Parts: sequence; C-alpha cells; structure tokens
Amino acid sequence: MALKKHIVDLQVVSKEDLGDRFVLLKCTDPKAPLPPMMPGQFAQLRVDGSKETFLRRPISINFVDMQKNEIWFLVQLVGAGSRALARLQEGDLLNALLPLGNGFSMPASADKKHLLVGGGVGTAPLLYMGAQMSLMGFRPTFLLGARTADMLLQLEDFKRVGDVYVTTEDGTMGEKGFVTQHSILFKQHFDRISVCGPSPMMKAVARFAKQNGVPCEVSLENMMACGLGACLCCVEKTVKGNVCVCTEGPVFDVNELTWE
Amino acid sequence: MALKKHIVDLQVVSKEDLGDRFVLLKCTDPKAPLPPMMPGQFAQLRVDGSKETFLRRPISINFVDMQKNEIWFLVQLVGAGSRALARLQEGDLLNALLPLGNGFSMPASADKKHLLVGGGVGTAPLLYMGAQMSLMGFRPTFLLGARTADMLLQLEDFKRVGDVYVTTEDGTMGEKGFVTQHSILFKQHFDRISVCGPSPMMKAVARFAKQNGVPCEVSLENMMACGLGACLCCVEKTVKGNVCVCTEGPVFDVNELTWE
Amino acid sequence: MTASGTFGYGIEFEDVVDLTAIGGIIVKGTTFQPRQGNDYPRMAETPSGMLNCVGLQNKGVQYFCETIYPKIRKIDTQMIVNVSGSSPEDYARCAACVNDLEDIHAIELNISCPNVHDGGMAFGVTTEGASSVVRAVRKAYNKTLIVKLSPNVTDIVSIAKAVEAEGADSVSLINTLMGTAIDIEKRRRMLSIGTGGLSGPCVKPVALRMVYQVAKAVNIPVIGLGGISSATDAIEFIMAGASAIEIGTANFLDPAISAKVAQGINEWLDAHNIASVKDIIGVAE
Amino acid sequence: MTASGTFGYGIEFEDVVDLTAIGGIIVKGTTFQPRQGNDYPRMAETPSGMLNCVGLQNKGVQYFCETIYPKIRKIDTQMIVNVSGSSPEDYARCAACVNDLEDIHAIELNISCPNVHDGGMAFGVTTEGASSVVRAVRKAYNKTLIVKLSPNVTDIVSIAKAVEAEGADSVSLINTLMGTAIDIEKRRRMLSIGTGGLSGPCVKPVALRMVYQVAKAVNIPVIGLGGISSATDAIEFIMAGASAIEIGTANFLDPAISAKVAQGINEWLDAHNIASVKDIIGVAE
Repeated sequence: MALKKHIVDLQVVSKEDLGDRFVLLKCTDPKAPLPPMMPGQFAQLRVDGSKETFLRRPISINFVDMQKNEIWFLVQLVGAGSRALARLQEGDLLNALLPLGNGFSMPASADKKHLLVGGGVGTAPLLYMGAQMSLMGFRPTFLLGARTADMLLQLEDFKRVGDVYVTTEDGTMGEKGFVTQHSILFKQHFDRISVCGPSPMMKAVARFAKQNGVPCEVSLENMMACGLGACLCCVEKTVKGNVCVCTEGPVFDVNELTWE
Repeated sequence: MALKKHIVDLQVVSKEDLGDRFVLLKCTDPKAPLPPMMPGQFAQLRVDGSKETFLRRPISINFVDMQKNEIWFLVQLVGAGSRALARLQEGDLLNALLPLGNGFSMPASADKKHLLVGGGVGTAPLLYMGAQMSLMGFRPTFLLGARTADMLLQLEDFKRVGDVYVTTEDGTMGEKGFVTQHSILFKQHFDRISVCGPSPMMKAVARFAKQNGVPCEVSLENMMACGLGACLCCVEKTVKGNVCVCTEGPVFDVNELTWE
Repeated sequence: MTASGTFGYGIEFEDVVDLTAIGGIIVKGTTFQPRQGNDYPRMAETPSGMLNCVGLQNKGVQYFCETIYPKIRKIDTQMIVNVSGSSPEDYARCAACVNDLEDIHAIELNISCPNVHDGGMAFGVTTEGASSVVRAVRKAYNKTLIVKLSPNVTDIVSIAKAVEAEGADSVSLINTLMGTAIDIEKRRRMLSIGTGGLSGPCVKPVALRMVYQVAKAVNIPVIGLGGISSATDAIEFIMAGASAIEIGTANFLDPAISAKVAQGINEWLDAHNIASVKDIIGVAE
Repeated sequence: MTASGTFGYGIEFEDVVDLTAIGGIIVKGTTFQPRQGNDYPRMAETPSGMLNCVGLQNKGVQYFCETIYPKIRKIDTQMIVNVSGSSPEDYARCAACVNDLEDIHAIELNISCPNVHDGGMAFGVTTEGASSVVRAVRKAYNKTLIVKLSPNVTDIVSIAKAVEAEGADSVSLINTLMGTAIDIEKRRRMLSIGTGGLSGPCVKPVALRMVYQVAKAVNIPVIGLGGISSATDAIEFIMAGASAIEIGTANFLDPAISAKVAQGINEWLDAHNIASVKDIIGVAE
C-alpha cells in the first residue's frame, strides 16, 4: 500500500559541503513528525531563488533519523537547480513533496545476503536502505564506486551499518575499476542486489545479476515534472508498456525493464 | 556633457531597515573608485534571485560618500523586485549600471534660495542633492511630505545639510496636510524648486511653481526597460514630442512637460 | 478547474489537496483506441515553463469507462473528460462512449494537441478542420461540449467562431505553443519527437491576449488557461473575458495550487466588495 | 548581432560595450515618414520576458540619413537598418533612401511589427502580404535584403518560402509574439494600445522551433533570434539552422551581453575543437 504523500515546509538544520561537488542538507519538519518513508523513495524539492529553474527537483531520500525528526538529502551540483539548493542556509525553508514513488524491496530474512551497489551520488538512497536493514537486524553489504576517492561520500556512515567495499576508476581507494569488476562479486554469493547509480553502471550490474540468476532492483532517475503520475513525462519502457518512473518506480525489478 | 556610464559589481556594505516598508542599502565598489555621479541621476540595478522579476530596477541615487567610496540606495518594498533587493546581505554583490539620466540643475549662486520638495520615497535623490549643495556652500531648504511620521525617512541626514520642513497627512509630524499646503511656501520666496515624489504631488508643486513664476524641475519615474534610451519604453510626452525619461530625464523642467 | 494532462484523474492528487475545493477536474486526454504515447524523453525545462510531448498516452475510452470512471464518478466536483482522436469519426466514437456516463456532464474536445502526428493539432489550425471535428462530435454528444483551441494559428478568432457555429457550448484556450529545445552537447533536440508543447507562466501574455480577442468575438463562455499560477493571474484571465479558468502546469509546482487559487479569488473579491466573479468577467479595457 | 529596437543606434551603448566586438548592429525601426510611436505605457514585465508596444517611434529616414548615418557610418561593425512601412510603396521609398548609403550594406525588412495599426504585422501574416512588400522593396534596393518574420502565424514556413521566392537574401526570425497583460486593480490592459510584442527568454522555445522548421525549408541563410541571453542559447539557434543570431531583449539586462555571447561561442568552439561556427549550423537532429 502506498504511503500517504505530504507537502511540507522543511527547515534546513545543517548544510555540509562534501568536497566541492556535493552538498548534504539535513532538514527537519519544525511543525510535525516526518511521515513514514521507505528507502528508495524520493522527494520533489521546490527550488526558490533561481531564475533558471522552473520545475521541482526530484532528490532521493538519503537518510531519515526518526529520533531527531531529520531527513537528509545528498545533492550533486550539476545545474542551476542543485546550485540553488546548495545556497540554502541553516534555518531556511525548503518546500518538499514526499514521500514519492516505491522503495526497494527489503530482504525477507536475515540469512539472505543482500548487496547494495551504488555509483556516484546514486549511493544516496542506499544509506537509508542499509540503515533500515540494520534496524531490522540484517547486515547489508555495500559496494560503492566512484571516479576518485574524494567522490566516495559518507563512507563512515555506510561503515556503521554494513560491510563496505569500494572501487575507484583511478584506483585512489579500494579496487581499481568499475563496481562490476570488484572481487567481492566473485567471492560471495548474494541473494538480492539493489542498485542506484549512473545508467551504464546499473545496466552492467543488471547484466551480472541476470547472468547469475540473482534478483536485482535498480532505481531510475528519468527527468520528471510532477512526481505524482499526472504529467506522464518520466515514462520508462517496460514489459507492461510505458509507465511512470515517479509512481511505478523509481525502483524497478530489472526483469520488468526492456533493457537488453 | 553626459557622464560616462559604467557597469559595476557593487558590494553591499550594510543594509538598514527603515520601518517595515523601506530598506537602505549602502554599497561600495570593492575594485575601483565610484565614478562621478550627479544628484537626480539613477542606477539600473540587476535583481538576482527572484523568479518573478525580469528587468533591472531603476533606483535613484540617494547619497554618494566619496571618502568612503559608498553609494546609497533607498528602496521602497512594493513588489517582487524591491523585495529581492531587500534580501541582499552584507557582502553580497549587486550589479549596477550607472550613472544614468540627467540630474537636477544646481543653483548658480549661494544667494539664490533653493527648495527641495520630496514625497514618500521620492525624498531619496534630494539627500544627495542637498549634500552636494552643502559642499558647494549653499544651504538648501527641504520640504518633505509623507502619509505618517514613520514614513518620513532619513530626517537626521537631511537636517545635517539644510533646513527641514515637514508635512504628514495624518499630522503625526510637522504640519498636517500636503506639501503644497505648508506655510513655508507662503512665508518665503524661493528662486528654484526641485521636486521628486508621487505624480499628483509633483503636479501640484509644479502648478504652485508656475503660478508663482518659480523655475521648477521634477523627477519622473516612468516604467523603463533598458535605461539607455534604446528601448523607447519610458517615454513622456513633452513639448518636443515623446522623449525617453531615462536619457532626456528623469529630471525635466516642468515647462518642457505637457502637464496642464 | 485543473487542465487536462496536468492533474491525472484527480485521484493522484488526493493525498495533498481537497478535490472538492476545486471547481472541476478535466481528466487526461482520452482516445477511442489505447495509445502508448511518445518515447522518452518527453519534457524539457524552459525559462518560466516547460515543453512536453507526451502524445496522448492513455488506455482508451473503454478502459476509462470501465475502470477509471467508477473510481472518480462520485468525487464531489465537476469531472470533465478531455477527448482526442485522429479523425472526426474517431473523436465522435470516443465522445459517444463518454455521453453514456451519467456523472460526466461535459467533455473538452482537444483539437489542438501538438504532439501526435495523426490529427489533433492538424484539425485545430484551420476553420475547416475544427468545424469538421465539432460537427461530427456534436451529433454524437448531447451534453456540454467545450472545444480547446490551439494558439499556433494566425487568427484564433476565426477558429473560435467556426466551432461556435457548429454548436460548441464553450471554448477553452490556449493549448500549448509548439516549441523545441536543443541539447548542444548531444547536438540533438531534447524531445523524442523533436518538438513539444510549451506551457507555464511564459505563455501567459499570449494566452491572455487570445482570451481577450476570443471573448470579444463569441457569444459562448470562454474558459481561460495558459500559465495561471496565482489568484492574480486567474483574475487577469477573468477580466480578459474568461468565465472560468483552468490551471495546468502550475499543478506540477504545487499540487495544491488549484484550491489556493480558488480561495485567493474569493479573498480578492471580498476585499474589493465584489459579490460575484461574474461582475468582473471581461471588464478589462 | 544586436536586434532592432534593443540597441538604439549602437552609440547609446558605447560607454559600456566595445561596439567592434559585436558582429553587427541592426539599428532601430526606420520609416519613410517620422513617427511619434504609441502613448505611454509601452511596456509590461512578464515571466521571463516583457511586452512592448513602442510603435516604431523614429524621426524618419531622411533624418536618419542626414543626422544619424554620419555619426555611425564609421563604427567598425556591420550596420544594418531595420525598415518598416505602411504599404509596399512606403517600404520601398524608405529602402531606396537607405540604398544610397555607402556604408550600409544590408537592410532588415520588418513585416512583423505587431504594434502599429497601419501595416507591419498585417503584411507578415499572409504569404500574399509578405510577397507584395518584398517584391516592391526588391526593386528599390539592390544590396542584402533580410526579411524579419512574424511568429504570429499558423505556418511560418510558407511565409519564409514566399519571401525567398521574391528575392529576399535572408530571413530573420522571430519577431515578437503578440500578447497582453492586465492590471487587475485598474481593470485595464497595461499597454496603451492594449497589446504588445512579447520578447525575452520566455519565447525561446517557440523561436527555436520556427528557426529549425524554416532552416530546413529554405535555401537562403536564416538569422535566429528570440530570447537569446547566453552563448548556450546562441549555439542552440545555430544548431537549429541559424547562420547568424541576433540578441534583443537581453541587451536591456546586460548592455554588454552581445560581446560576451560572441566570446562565449568562440570559447565553446575552441573547447570542442570545432574550427568554425559553420561546422555546427543546423547539426541538431
């Protein structure tokens, strides 16, 4: 059953620069407890104070701290929208529509080994996913890839909730190469893989999963306008035809997609 | 001869709220001395960080402090543009095109009595005007009007450079009524009147001046786009036909206008 | 009211807005046959607006009648179905199906969709094309018939008069302006079919001009839309001559905007001691 | 180049921009007889754009030739005169005067001004009207003849082809979209003549679509304009098929923008190892 959606004026609790290309926004709802949200879901953030942007920006839920009533967003600075979000200061309001879409499937039991694979800013939803698994008594394995070591984000947070393996394209940390080349994939068997990252990476992981008969879910980030299934802009071709990523996804079983 | 125009990135030195409807921005050019500017000239300020505004905003030069290399702008909060300017913080940059238009005529000698009449935010350019007259050894008379006492702005600054008379519509300060009803107009003779304020007020003062044979200049604030005489949007009907307020004005001798 | 294609079937928005506070919901473009729509990408962000080329993706009128209609028929607001087609007969067939639905009292005929090849806008840009569709539908549909007009024309007034002459009960305008955007790094237009429909505040001045022109020229009510994002925008359209307004793209920025605009109009009327919105329709000089 | 009516005669901007760094300056609309233009107010700010209804205020071609031309003829850039009129003969008379000016090598024929009653846009919205003006001017003017097209039409391609057939050397597009805005407190349209021409980034998607369509259809060079405010915007137009571009309303926001865009295009070309702008004209799929 879908979780109820809300429009909330979040307030920025802190803003942290992670290198010069990423910003971590920690926000709270000053008026009410944050609603229930599942790992893999996202929020549509309204971008104020930017002449260049028009639409909201879909940003995945990086972490939810129910004790502190905090929600975290990890924002990569790529365009006018993300740069405007990065200009937010402590105390500023941030209008959010959340939670949207469907989350990742959670493992059914603790004896199933679950691998979470992230690339670049795509690691963001996996932190919340891993933290929720950890709360349920499961220990996830993370396989995180980036171009260089300084683009691997929140490693300490990941290590707190699971086992972390790393690749970098230039070899500055962990194994050199892409995540699909990491030795852990060939040493251990996993019962399920959840992936979020750049499209070529997700396709490579999906191919690996299919070849090895492992259930695999990926999180897509098609451009979208409304986030509610109304505008039909963010469609992905699936075995059921064109479906909205914002409502049928963003998380899809790779077998539903028409990726070859 | 027209003063050379410049595009400069000013930096906000301080922002002061004057009541809840006006903001005083003091700016500097951090890289170079401010160019020469005449009282009555204006600047076209670029409004960043507002989705609602598109064009620059023409704002009159309130004061120039050559020692401190400061230029002041008095902004009335009326729309999205002025509210965006009011959100500027100390240290922020403010792109300005200046100085634009023609200024008020300065008195030819110290024995000529010069009256400066301002209404509402229209008092702004008169402060710089009075200060320049004071530097030249002349003592101007100010007649300043507002709806209520709390909307009379910068009175201490005005008093430093000249004699100040005041009217308010509700009688909370000075004489009750409009500037054209102030007793000073009937007690003293003035050789020249310079006016800036709402259109009905300027027309009333112009009528008084014509009836009494006193030379009178008014500062118009027609809506404008470019500020350079290119777009031809801010035209005023004059005895010479439609002319641009931004280049032929904003200051006009009332006899050039087609006001009845 | 909410504009077609921007509010789904309403139920998508019920978590975040009280649907009964909205004057009406124009549900998304429905065709006789199901349509997959165009390929992704279907949108591009533009200055104060967006382009879309969805291409009428829908499951067909039969699915609508059997599966959607039972879910939405009891929502306490006007539900209007936006009807599209590829020929006058195709439009009429679809309209006939909707005619049988007891709780749907009006349709909006989309003769102005720029995003499908086989019809839509082609009908909306000539008086003959527009007339032929309205004539066919008028025979098959006996409730309120609204015709949505294309702004991509030299003379929208002549089209409005033509559909009025064929028995349209109302016209709504404007549909989207045809536009494009280019990704200079990929050297490619950003939309899968090359062009798309432009909507959002950027089109408001054009929409307002057309509403003003059409309202002066026809005797049927005009429904105004095009970039409305606030009560002030809505009042501008009403003063230009619109008897009602639709909110489209603004729903994407604030899903609760329609109820807010309705409330804002009422507050403005109250503050100005105006009894009814009727008193300001078309008052702008 | 800078668009007509947005850069005066160039000399208004010489304090703040190096005029020789601009590819060309299209000086403001010139008519055979002097014109006072429309009454104030002549503009309204709109989302990502503005409306204007200046109405071709100018002192006439004789004043231009005698008083302005001597001041601007030696500016080291292409000076192009924008020519308007109220009848084909009127256009031709004005063009004939400019034909005699040694240092003016081209005119831009404005058959698309929405802000005057007696002509202008009326010619630009039909193939017959456009042809009649170009035919008359072509006889009177033997240098480069650019024709500026109106976007307020159903089919801009047919107009472009018509003026090409009459011997135009180039087409520039788009002129402004006709729009309006309403002051709800005054219950009045904000412009003195009711409507005005919409320009600025808001119109860019429409302009880009039309440039793409026209460039595919004609064999003469296309000059693109409509909301260009950056080198990226300009490259979009070039990739859509424009051989040159004009910058209009953006001059009001940054008087130095033209030189910046020219430099930005060159930097982009360098960064992508592209030898000449010619290599990217019309490359967008």
